[in-house]
Amino acid sequence: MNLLTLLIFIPLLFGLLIVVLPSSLRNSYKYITLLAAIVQLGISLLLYSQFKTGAANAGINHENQFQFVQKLPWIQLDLGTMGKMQIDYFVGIDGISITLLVMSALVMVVAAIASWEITKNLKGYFVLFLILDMAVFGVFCSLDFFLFYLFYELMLLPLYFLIGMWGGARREYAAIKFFLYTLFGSVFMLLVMVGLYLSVKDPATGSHTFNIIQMMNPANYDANSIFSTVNHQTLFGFPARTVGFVVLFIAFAIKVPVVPLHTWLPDAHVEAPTAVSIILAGVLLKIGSYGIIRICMGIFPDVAVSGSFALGLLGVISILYGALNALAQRDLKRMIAYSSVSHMGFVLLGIASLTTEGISGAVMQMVSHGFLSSMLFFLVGVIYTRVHDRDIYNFRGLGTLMPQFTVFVMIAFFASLGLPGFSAFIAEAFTLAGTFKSGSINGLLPHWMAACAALGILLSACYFLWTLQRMFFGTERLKGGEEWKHALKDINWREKSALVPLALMALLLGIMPSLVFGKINDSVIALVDFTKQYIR
Amino acid sequence: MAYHALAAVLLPLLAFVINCFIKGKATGWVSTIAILLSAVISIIVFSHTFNGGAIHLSRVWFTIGDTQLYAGLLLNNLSILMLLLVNLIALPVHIFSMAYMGHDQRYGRYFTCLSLFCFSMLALVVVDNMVLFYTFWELVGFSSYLLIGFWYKKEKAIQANKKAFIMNRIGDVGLLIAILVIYAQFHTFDLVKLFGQGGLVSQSFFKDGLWIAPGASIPAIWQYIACGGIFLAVCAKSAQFPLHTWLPDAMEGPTSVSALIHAATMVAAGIFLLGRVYPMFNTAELDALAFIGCFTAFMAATIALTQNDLKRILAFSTISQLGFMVMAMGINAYASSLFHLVTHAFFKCLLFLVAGVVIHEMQHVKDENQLDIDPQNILYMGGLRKRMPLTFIAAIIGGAALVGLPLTSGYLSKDGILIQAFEWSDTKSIGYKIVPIMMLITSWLTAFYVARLIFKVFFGKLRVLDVKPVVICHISDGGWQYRVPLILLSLCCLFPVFSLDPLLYEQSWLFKAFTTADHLERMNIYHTIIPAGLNILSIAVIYLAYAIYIQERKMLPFAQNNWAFDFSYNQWYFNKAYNTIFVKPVLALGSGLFWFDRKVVDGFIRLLQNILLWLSKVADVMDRYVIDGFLHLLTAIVQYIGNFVRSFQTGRVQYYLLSMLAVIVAWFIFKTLI
Amino acid sequence: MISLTHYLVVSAILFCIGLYVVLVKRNAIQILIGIEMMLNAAILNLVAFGQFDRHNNGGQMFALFAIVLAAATTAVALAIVLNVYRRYKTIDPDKVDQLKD
Amino acid sequence: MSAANILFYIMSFIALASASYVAVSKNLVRSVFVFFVTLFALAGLYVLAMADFIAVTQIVVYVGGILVLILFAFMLSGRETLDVLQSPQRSIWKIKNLPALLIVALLFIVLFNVILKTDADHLGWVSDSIKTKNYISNSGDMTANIGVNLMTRYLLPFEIISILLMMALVGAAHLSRKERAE
Amino acid sequence: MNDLLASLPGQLTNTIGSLPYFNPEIYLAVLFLLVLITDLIFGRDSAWICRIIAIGGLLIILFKDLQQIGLLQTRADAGSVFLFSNMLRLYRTAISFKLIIDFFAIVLIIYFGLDTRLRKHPKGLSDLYTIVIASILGLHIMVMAVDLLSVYIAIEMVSLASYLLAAYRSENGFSAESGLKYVLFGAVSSAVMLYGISLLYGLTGSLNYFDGNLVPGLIAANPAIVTVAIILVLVGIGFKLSFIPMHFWVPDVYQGAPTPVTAYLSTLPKVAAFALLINFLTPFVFNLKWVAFDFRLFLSVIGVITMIAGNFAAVWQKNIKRILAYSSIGHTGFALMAVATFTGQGISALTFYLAVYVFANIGALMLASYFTNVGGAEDLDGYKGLGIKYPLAGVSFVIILISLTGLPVSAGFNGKLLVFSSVYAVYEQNHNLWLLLLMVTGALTTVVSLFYYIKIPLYLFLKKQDIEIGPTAVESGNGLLIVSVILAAIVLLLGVFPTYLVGIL
Repeated sequence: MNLLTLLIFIPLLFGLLIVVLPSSLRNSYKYITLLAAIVQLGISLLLYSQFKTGAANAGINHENQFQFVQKLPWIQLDLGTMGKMQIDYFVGIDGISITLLVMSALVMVVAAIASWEITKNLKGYFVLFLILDMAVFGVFCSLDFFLFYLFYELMLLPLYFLIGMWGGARREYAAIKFFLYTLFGSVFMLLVMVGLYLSVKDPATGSHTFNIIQMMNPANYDANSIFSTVNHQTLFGFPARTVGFVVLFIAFAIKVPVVPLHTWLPDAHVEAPTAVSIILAGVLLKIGSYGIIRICMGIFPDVAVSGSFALGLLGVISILYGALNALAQRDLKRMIAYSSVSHMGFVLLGIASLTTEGISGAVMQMVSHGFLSSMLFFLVGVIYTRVHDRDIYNFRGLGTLMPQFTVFVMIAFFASLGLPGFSAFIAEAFTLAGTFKSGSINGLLPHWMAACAALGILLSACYFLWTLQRMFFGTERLKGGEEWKHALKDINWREKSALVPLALMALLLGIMPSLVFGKINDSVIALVDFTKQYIR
Repeated sequence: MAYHALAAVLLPLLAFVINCFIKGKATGWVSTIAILLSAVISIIVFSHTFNGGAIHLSRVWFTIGDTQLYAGLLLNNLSILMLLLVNLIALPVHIFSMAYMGHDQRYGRYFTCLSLFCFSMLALVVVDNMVLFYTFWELVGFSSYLLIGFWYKKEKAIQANKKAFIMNRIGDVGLLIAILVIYAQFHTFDLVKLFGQGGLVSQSFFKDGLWIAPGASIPAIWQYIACGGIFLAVCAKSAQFPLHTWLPDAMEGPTSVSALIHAATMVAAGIFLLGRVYPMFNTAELDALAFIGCFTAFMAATIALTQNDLKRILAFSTISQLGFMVMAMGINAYASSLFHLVTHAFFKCLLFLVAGVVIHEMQHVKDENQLDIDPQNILYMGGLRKRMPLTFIAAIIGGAALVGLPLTSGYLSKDGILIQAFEWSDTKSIGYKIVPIMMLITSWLTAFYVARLIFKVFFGKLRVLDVKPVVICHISDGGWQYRVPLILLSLCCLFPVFSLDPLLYEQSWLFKAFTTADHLERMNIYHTIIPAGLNILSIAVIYLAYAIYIQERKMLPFAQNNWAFDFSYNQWYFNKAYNTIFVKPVLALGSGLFWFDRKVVDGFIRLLQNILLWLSKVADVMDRYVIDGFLHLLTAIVQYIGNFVRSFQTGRVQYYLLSMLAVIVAWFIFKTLI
Repeated sequence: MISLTHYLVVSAILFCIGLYVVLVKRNAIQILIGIEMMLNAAILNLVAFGQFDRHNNGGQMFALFAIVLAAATTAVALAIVLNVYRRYKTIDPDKVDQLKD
Repeated sequence: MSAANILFYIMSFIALASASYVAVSKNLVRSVFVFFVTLFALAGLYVLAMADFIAVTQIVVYVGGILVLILFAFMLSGRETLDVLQSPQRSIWKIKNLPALLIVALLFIVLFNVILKTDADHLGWVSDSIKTKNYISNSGDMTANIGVNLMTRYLLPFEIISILLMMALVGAAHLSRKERAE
Repeated sequence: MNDLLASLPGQLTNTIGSLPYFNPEIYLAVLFLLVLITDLIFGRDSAWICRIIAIGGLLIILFKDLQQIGLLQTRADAGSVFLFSNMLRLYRTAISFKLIIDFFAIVLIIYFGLDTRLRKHPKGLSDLYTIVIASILGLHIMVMAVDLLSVYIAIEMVSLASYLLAAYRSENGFSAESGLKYVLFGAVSSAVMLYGISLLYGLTGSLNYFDGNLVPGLIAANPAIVTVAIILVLVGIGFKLSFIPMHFWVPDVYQGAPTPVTAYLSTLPKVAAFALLINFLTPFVFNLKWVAFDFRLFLSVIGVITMIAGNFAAVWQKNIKRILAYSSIGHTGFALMAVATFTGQGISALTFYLAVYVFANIGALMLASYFTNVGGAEDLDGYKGLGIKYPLAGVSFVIILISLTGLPVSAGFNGKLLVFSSVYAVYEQNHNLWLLLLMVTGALTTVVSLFYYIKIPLYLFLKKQDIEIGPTAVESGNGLLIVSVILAAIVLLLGVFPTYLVGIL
């Protein structure tokens, strides 16, 4: 039994278990879900420990360098004139996936804990939760574009319902907005996927293939196919490969999200229940950036190189624009949502730099933001579940009421505003370093981008500190008066058990970044070398 | 030795970790013992390695891409000295705090933060690469944030710590950019490789608009930007113009904290940074540095003249002294600058502790008689010298050192700076003379406000009595936790600690330790004139202050007594003349500058902040209406088309047929036409 | 021999008249009559050309089937019309418009 | 100008004229009866086109079948509709009918000029069949021919249509029969 | 008649020879008679007997269809045989279509018996089965017809059956109205088609478009009139396919007709009509000399417009059946995309797509009538909160809607994927902008379609029920539920393993 397959489908098994359990055992669902998440965490840690590093295991564009690979023929359709449609069940991981896997697993555990406060129709909730869980891991592991797309789309519907059924006041709006936004991206992704499929021939079998890694090899493209690398076709008068890249990029940029495709995020976050926000911010956003690295850059490296300036610019814009928006919000959750827009901007920037520092920094940022944003949303959830209000102006001096809570909040805030010693600092610093270096070594991004992005760090300090001072310090003054005072108990052991690991991870990664870098270095170097050949 | 140093650094961290889990009085002891041990160790380290060449110990921290990052210690004279200094300052402050914070219910939290600060500060001075340097640079800021806002229910306190952190953050961003530039240029973060003897930086040079380094080359402008970044960092941390306004506000924190962080150690970090990256700068940048420092020093001194808040006066004097140091760096008086850093650390810390004691006692008075007074306001104090003699003596010593009277450490360092300032200005065009002259004036102003402070606090009579005639007050020097630190620090403020020759700063071991070989040929003229002139005038100024603040008050009571009255009247008249001629304008200038500081400099900051907020509002609106609006437009289009299609569904079958035929016929005609 | 074009023209006119009837009459049954006209126009074509297809005789055959089918259609249509009349008490298609957007 | 042509013109004139009367007439019943005339005239045209059998079928099925059916429909749909329908109907020039008129006119124009574009008499196959004597002459009777064809070449449609008619019968009966009272 | 004597033996042997290939249809005819007779014998209580007979018979016929595959493979000439003097053409794809039709006919017949309102029909259902069987025969003919005569007859047969079915609930006004609209619209369009046919015949003297003079004759003739004639014929086919502008009847009829009948109307005739369209186009597009009329352009334009119109109009609808009606228009447009490729792969994609579409559509309507049965819900507002009350039905509804939208993991997605890839493949050869446009429109309208499909889950699950309706009698609900759940499961299964279905088709 392949570990990855196990990892992916474990949630499904538990989900089925929940389905068959009678609703009289309703209260056991949450334990089952938690168990599933923990098992996954265990497996992912096992993978992590068994993961072999070294240039021989770099992955990226060498199929044989991936690890824990499982490849089964899945769908063969005889399409007459154009040969067989060959779709494999093909999973495997390299350095870039493994860290994200572990991160997601941990976040899932936290989300499972967070979803204990769900009260109405539990069965549906937890089943959807587990389906979502499966889809997420599938995306990170799949190396067959069809499979990837399958899992990618599979995430939408559970999320739609999770937001729409267990969400807040305007949940329907948020859910539909999210769904349409993402679908818009992915439908066109489907077109490009088909185009790629028809352009690429597997040299081994000679038939078209969805294999992502084959798609990375320019030699596999038919000379007269749409996305052929040699003679440049056009779509609507634009170079076909550029169009393909842009379409894929948009699809993923919506998930990341990159300004100006981000407006679904605040709404979705504000309306979603805590656990879902955690998954959304902690994991799903990473899928966007992961897709950009794995798919966009892997398959269209030439376009990625030539377009890196635009990517970087978008990254910088997201950083600043997101930060400014965060500064303007009075809804705590909204503020944090925008802060993730800003932080994910760093990821894009780092990727665009195409330097080892930049990309490693980006991956690091993905991981660290995974932990930190989960933590932040969890903390918001703590307040919200107690008094059902999130307006920053309605709280004052929570520090006296909930001292431990405040401590966690401070940790989370300072960690995510890039206080050294926490993961975010390493991530952002090296993203910037890479960005800056790229100006000197490969000349893709101008120096000023790094400088502007650095301002983002300043802004993040502004909005986090402002919130901290506004809500937690000073003499206590609450909108809800006495009843709130009673409602606002300090955090209990369950919440602590969710928060402590996250905080520890953030700290650990800040002190020992090698935990991440050690695994990803080879892949990153391979990726950079892979793209280098297109830089002229 | 390196491991000793490491131990010295890590002990406070240990204390911090322990304190995170324990509560109550124990915390104080934990921290104090930790810092004590660390101090002892650092003394050992110091004695072994000072002037013994640099020790550089580093291990691989992590590898990113193909570049490896090292973490390690760099022990050269500078860092060892700072190590020792920080410990020596921190130790008394700890002891002091144990009493000073004794009856605060968050005592434990206080010491936790304090240990964290000590750890980051110690680490800051010994680390060997810029990433770590930045790390601790910011951690220092963070822990000071925690300590300023220690009384987090005080609105002013949390405002102050927010301000402090954000202003420091501005500096941090500057530093970060500088680090990035340097990394992009030299592909390393290692301080030794970069700034050591014949390091990469010294190898780099300008050539037709490019900054050429062994590794790479970027436009020259980036070198200036890097240095600008470093300036920004220095200005933020060491409270130089225009980023100095956070320091006075930071006085909202506990006095002991101000003594440790905002007088002695953290604010000195900026100077330390300059010392670390000194090779970066070319002359132009150094001159800029000099002017910044000079202006700051002068401005802060004048402002200090008119303040009534005890701690604020000290804060401004700190700013001004830091200005001295920065200026010294600017004029290439590397050694004197660091020398002054050390001496200043001691006497300013001393003064703050004194202030702490005084405020503490005044607080007592206030509490015991339910007076509505600000315990920090010097206008309510006075005549304390009899009640707290030790404190008084300590204050005198500290004050003397601050003014730079002979036989004090201050004399040595400060005069050194001034002399070199003059020497430096000789090498430059005449316009540069303004720097040393302004520094002279500044030091006289210093003398004046120090005198004012001491007279108002310790002489005359307790002015609380004006508010409430009868008050119960048993004011004293307090327990040993108060006395010991004061004594220790007072001793450190005297000349023998630094130099056996009370008059020649060159003789100071510390100065020697840093003297760079090429320092300007000494012009004896300055070496005799300046100290003399300086001190004589200082004393005159002090007397003036005495006249103004003590005698005038003496006059008032018996205004009818004739001979004494005449005499003193004249005296007073004489004073008044003085008053009108010298003092008033200076005071006016002071208050003017204070206004400038509050309104313009701070106002500018606030303006920036408002612009930021405004921008954020704009962004918000943009988000809501422009981007989302676009979406809604799309949906509207969809619905419009849908409606159009629906409009045929009238439910009347003949209408359907009609429209169907219409389409078909249209198609026919279309086909036939084309 | 009569020119085929004549037949074509006549049938075209007939077709158009039928169509007009279909479009304007306010009575389902008259509409059916119009439809019959259109069918007859087509049948006329078929027959007219059928005379040159003696062997397969396609035209005339088709005409036969067409007539029969027309009969069947009319029968069904009338049955439905009657039903409508029962429900709506009218056979004016314009008045039978419960189903619409 | 042979007699056939004259007959043709007469017939077609009658057909078209009666048809247009049906189109414009206000009175329903009268228009139905005028439709008889149209059908008869068309039958005549068929005869001119050598399709005597078709003509007969036309008369039998249409006149004997369909129109009777239509009249029955009138009866069943009761007097009041007849009144409604007889009530003075707006003339064709009613603004309401203009679009229909326009469309139909345009359609006719289109048809007319495409018909003129193709000279039907000299189509390839027509001339071929004339060459190969594959056209129907006045002498030979087509009935037998039709019979044979029905049994051979057109067997399938013949059978299918039987089922079709059966189905139509069942359906129509179902629809038009009254529900039994439960 | 002497001139025909020569050909008589040939004709007879031809007829005899084609009988074995005509097996299923013969069985259908027999079945028709059986059902009819049972109906007549047992009177109006015979519904269930008729039902059983019909289902059994159809199962046999399904089996016969499968036999035909083997029968075809034995032949040398490319698995395509002409029957009854070229009236019909039996070939592999036709059999696939027949399989689809027969299978879903069975499903539908089961469904007919389960819908409460139809069951309450006072005149009994036995006539319904008779009609349906006959119409299935018509569909078979339609699938195979290659002669304008057989085409016309088949279309008429199916249409008549459809009219009758639509108007079947004669006690219900809506049903009658929809029947009226349907019959008038249908009769007119068939008349128009007949006129077109007559023109085609006139231009070529032949009715058969696979052999004989039709295509060459048309090539010879004046393109203007050819265009006119062909468009007139396409009107008739379009009426069955219900693409723009022949779609006007669709919403009203689908809404008015009894729900199971809607299920029938929206699926089987459509499928058959696509087969007919393919049959009709094949001789033209594979004839290199054919230039008079650009079918690809025509289909592309129609397809784009149909997709947009259908999907966009559906956004506004509140009534479930209307929504599905418009969406079915949209699906027609999408399927036209596959037709426009004119490649074998395109055809197989089409069959897959249609099969899946039928699956989903029937399932959706079943669930619609399920909710009507249990909750009396006609339009979206009635659906509020029903999903939470009847979770199983709700979930399967969601699955089916996913398939209709074309999201993974569902059969619909694979259908879309196949269609897209077939179109892409053609686009790669000839960079025809229209094909690209088709694909882009297809993608766009998918998003739009989500916009209204998602409304149903929205109301089922997300909206809270404002007025608590008591549990209405669920007498026939369960049967429907079971069938629709099975359908949903199949849809899901085909989403993961489409190979099975493709293997059969």
